[in-house]
Amino acid sequence: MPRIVVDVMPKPEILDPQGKAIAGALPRIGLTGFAGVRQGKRFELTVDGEVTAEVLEQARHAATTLLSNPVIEDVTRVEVIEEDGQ
Amino acid sequence: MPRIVVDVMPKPEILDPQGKAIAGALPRIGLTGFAGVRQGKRFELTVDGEVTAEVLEQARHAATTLLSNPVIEDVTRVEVIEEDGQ
Amino acid sequence: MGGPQPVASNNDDSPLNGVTVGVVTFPGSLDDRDAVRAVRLAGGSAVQLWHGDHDLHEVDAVIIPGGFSYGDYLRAGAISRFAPLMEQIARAASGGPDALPVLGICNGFQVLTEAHLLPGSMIKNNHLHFICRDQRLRVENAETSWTSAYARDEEIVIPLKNQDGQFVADNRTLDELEGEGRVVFRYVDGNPNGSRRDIAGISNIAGNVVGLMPHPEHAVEAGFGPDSSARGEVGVRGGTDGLGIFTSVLKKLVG
Amino acid sequence: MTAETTSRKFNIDTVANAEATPGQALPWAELGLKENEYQRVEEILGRRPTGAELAMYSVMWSEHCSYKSSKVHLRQFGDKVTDAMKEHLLVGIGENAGVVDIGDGWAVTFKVESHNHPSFVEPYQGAATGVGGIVRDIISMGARPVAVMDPLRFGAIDHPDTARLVHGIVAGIGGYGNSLGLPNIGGEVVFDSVYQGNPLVNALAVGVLRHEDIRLANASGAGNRVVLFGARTGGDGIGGASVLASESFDSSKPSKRPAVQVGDPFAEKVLIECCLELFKASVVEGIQDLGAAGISCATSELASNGDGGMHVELTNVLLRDPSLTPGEILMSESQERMMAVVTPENVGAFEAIMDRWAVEYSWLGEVTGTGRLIIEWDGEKIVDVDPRTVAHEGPVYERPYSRPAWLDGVQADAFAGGQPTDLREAVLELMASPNMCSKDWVTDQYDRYVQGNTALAMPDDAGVVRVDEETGLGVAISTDANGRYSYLNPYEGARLALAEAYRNVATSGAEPLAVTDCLNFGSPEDPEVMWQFAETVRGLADACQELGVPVTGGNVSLYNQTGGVAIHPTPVVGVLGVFDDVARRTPSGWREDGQAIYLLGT
Ligand SMILES: Nc1ncnc2c1ncn2[C@@H]1O[C@H](COP(=O)(O)OP(=O)(O)O)[C@@H](O)[C@H]1O
Repeated sequence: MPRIVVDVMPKPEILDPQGKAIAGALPRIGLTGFAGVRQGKRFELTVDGEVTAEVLEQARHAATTLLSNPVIEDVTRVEVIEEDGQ
Repeated sequence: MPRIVVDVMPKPEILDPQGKAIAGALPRIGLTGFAGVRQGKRFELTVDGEVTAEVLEQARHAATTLLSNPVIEDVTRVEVIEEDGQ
Repeated sequence: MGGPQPVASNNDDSPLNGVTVGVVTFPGSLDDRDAVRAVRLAGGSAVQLWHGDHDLHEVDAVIIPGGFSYGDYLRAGAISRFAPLMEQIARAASGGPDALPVLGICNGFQVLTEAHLLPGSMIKNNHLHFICRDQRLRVENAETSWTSAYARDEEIVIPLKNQDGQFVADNRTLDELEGEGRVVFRYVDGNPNGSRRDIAGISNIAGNVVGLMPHPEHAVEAGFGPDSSARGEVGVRGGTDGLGIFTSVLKKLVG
Repeated sequence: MTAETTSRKFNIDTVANAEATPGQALPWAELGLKENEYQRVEEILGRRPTGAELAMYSVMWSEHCSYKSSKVHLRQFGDKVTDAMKEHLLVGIGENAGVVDIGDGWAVTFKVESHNHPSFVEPYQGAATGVGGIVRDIISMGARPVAVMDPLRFGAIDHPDTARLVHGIVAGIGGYGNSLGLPNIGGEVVFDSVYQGNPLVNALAVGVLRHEDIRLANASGAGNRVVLFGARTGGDGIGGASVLASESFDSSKPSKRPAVQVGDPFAEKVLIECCLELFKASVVEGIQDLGAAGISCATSELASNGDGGMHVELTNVLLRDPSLTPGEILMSESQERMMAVVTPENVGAFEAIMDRWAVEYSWLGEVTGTGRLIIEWDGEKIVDVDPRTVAHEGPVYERPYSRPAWLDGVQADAFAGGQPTDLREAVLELMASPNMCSKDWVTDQYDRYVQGNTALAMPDDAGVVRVDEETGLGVAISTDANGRYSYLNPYEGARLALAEAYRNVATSGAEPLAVTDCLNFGSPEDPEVMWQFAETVRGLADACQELGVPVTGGNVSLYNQTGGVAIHPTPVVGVLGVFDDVARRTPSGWREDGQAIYLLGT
């Protein structure tokens, strides 16, 4: 079944304690190539049938109302993905 | 600065309580086009300098050892993204 | 920290003299001082161990306590597992029944699974909330280093408090755990978080490494424990069913 | 580690520049100052303020930080205190939190604060950072925090927005408090439509310390170093306000400023342990938490409470967002930060403790003997003020107040119904009502066991924690308020709130010793609200005198109103009592069959 992916990231100006904790841990396991980490969410919505314009609109609506908190997060992508694609 | 994105999703056979809760909530706000939802994580690692093969290898290593737990999760993508891209 | 900090000691002529249980503190550990108190109330001596140390300071057993190490923001226990001390613990804990006894409570259990010292993993509670309640458990294996003070199938009541307490593993692993008698604790009177097969705690094959989600160290002192006990009526906050976990390991250590 | 002081290029408004350009217009109104207030700033300085000075005065003279409308009334808490009432007080009103002697060399510090508006905007983070803020107040007194409580008020239970607020706020309080390892030992949950647009999120924290560990927020001893530690400074809490156009960037556009703060309980837990090590090793002279008004507040209060002045280089502040301007850095409300004063000999010991806990810090400057607070940006002077004028000598208003004309009507509107025909049915209905029913659905989301010293928590009327394991010495705390009583009669309502909390503590078996309060009201610019406020303070101060317990600290939250309609006056009162041995505590309710029942009182 086709899937729609929704990516949600903490707004850049907002503190991301999760990313901060990971960024602190990376050098301790010897990975020093990174200047920072942000942790967001990735949702995969499985579509029951064809991905019509209407379904895509529903996904966009879900993204901004339910899947993200607009006060602290941005929806960075709403997109249909191919089977086994990304 | 360039970023490497790492996507991590719950393994298909593992119950995803958050995805399930969202799937239950969608019809309540009138969104009925979806058969299921999975919630995963998206990490953005900012690279301090150029994305060399070695840095990409570090990101892959981080993805499988720290950013995901192979018992319950799959790394579905490790990829350089363009500035402002996805 | 220079060496380990002794924080509790038993009296001089006890057979337990010289036996010490180490309690690990990670940044974000919360129940470390409670675990130290539990060891003392069980009659033993405890020392605090620092996560960044490379030395176990010759402790005879280790407790990895509850809390939110590194905030548990990524996955519970995911970052702590890489602490230098964890390497020492992993090495000392392998090698059969006489290897170092290790107990992981709640976050400590999560650390043990992340470190692959115990199988499976913990995900969010099925109801998605933090839950704090007095929980009834059945002790299904009374032969581990940490459960010998109980009888097989004895029930106990100890507090449960967590957000990511749902134990999951694939069916093959679950069958293996059951088959080898490694399900040590099972939830009774209702599964509080959706854990597979009501599993609350498990052990490794040798039985020296045990992990459980509920908190025995919060049921060791009358007046500050749960309101109930599986052993009958107790006074206000009088439940001490968790004490046996700590006496078990002390008994094992003195032979 | 030290800050990378790559100085960023702003149109820095230096003191010299302010003197040279007296006519330059500044956005004082946008920053919330009134015209008379701005004029006072000019009088104090004898010139126009710089942009950075304006930022400091505007946040420090806000209602929230200066108590300008409430101060004249709050004085009664001090005026109506007798020497006998002060017997157990080690530190009274005015510091971050009061400190009460409980015997055997032990002391406790406790305080209740509000985080109402932020919790309406973003329930989870607003409530979480409310817990974080009150806990830092407790740490900054030198104490280990040992418990929290959370008196909450929400709108109607069936209103469409209530679920968002309730679930977010309860999860936020749990998420932060549970991660800090602080048992939640009580609180309140009240639903009433008057709180629909203004939920009340009050958070109380209590900490314990030895007498010799008391730390105060003052910077003394010229030559002592000033250090900022904990989280980095971001744009948090500055909001979208077009801050200080005069400080805009030369080139790139300024990035957005977040309107809400996000809490990092892990950072705070580490901060607690790290501060306790600092206290134990006696390496800090004075300490102050950073809450509202951030560095503006910490520098001016530390300097003002001390005996000299302070000199700070602002480019040394470690930033999360490198685009912040000096004024924004001074106003930022980023969470999980502390400021301390350290003697030069202790610098090494201080740094060792920071490194052990992996806490970031930067040395900002030093205590001076000049009596001035001087702040520089890359060596250029941008602030030169008498710190008292910022921290303690802000405006004070005697706002007009008058008894509402509608009050007689409301008071006369007595209950007219008769006896319910079916008593059993009526009792069941009462018990099932959202305000009376069991609060397990909330309290089960809070850890009440952690630390192993909780002797009573839900469902008891007072929370009890042990302080000393050897002797059983401990404390009881209860918080209470009844907005509906206060609406009908604010004087009596305040007295009732105190009486109820006092009774809850006394019936648990403890001796009540001290009071903290959080006064939640509408707009002080409305004379009727101001009257409610005045009556409440008068009632509470009188009742404290009658019962012989002093107010040791608290918080005022004004402007809780939507569309011109104020919430009910809601004074939340917390009473602290002491036990020689918590083993003697008495739980609420009957636990065993066969016990006799007596009804005491009138
Ligand atoms: N928000 C809260 N946080 C923690 N404890 C709470 C909260 N609300 C209620 N409680 C606790 O639940 C119990 C019952 O509360 P409540 O029904 O208000 O009692 P009462 O009506 O007797 O004052 C008390 O122990 C109280 O402290």
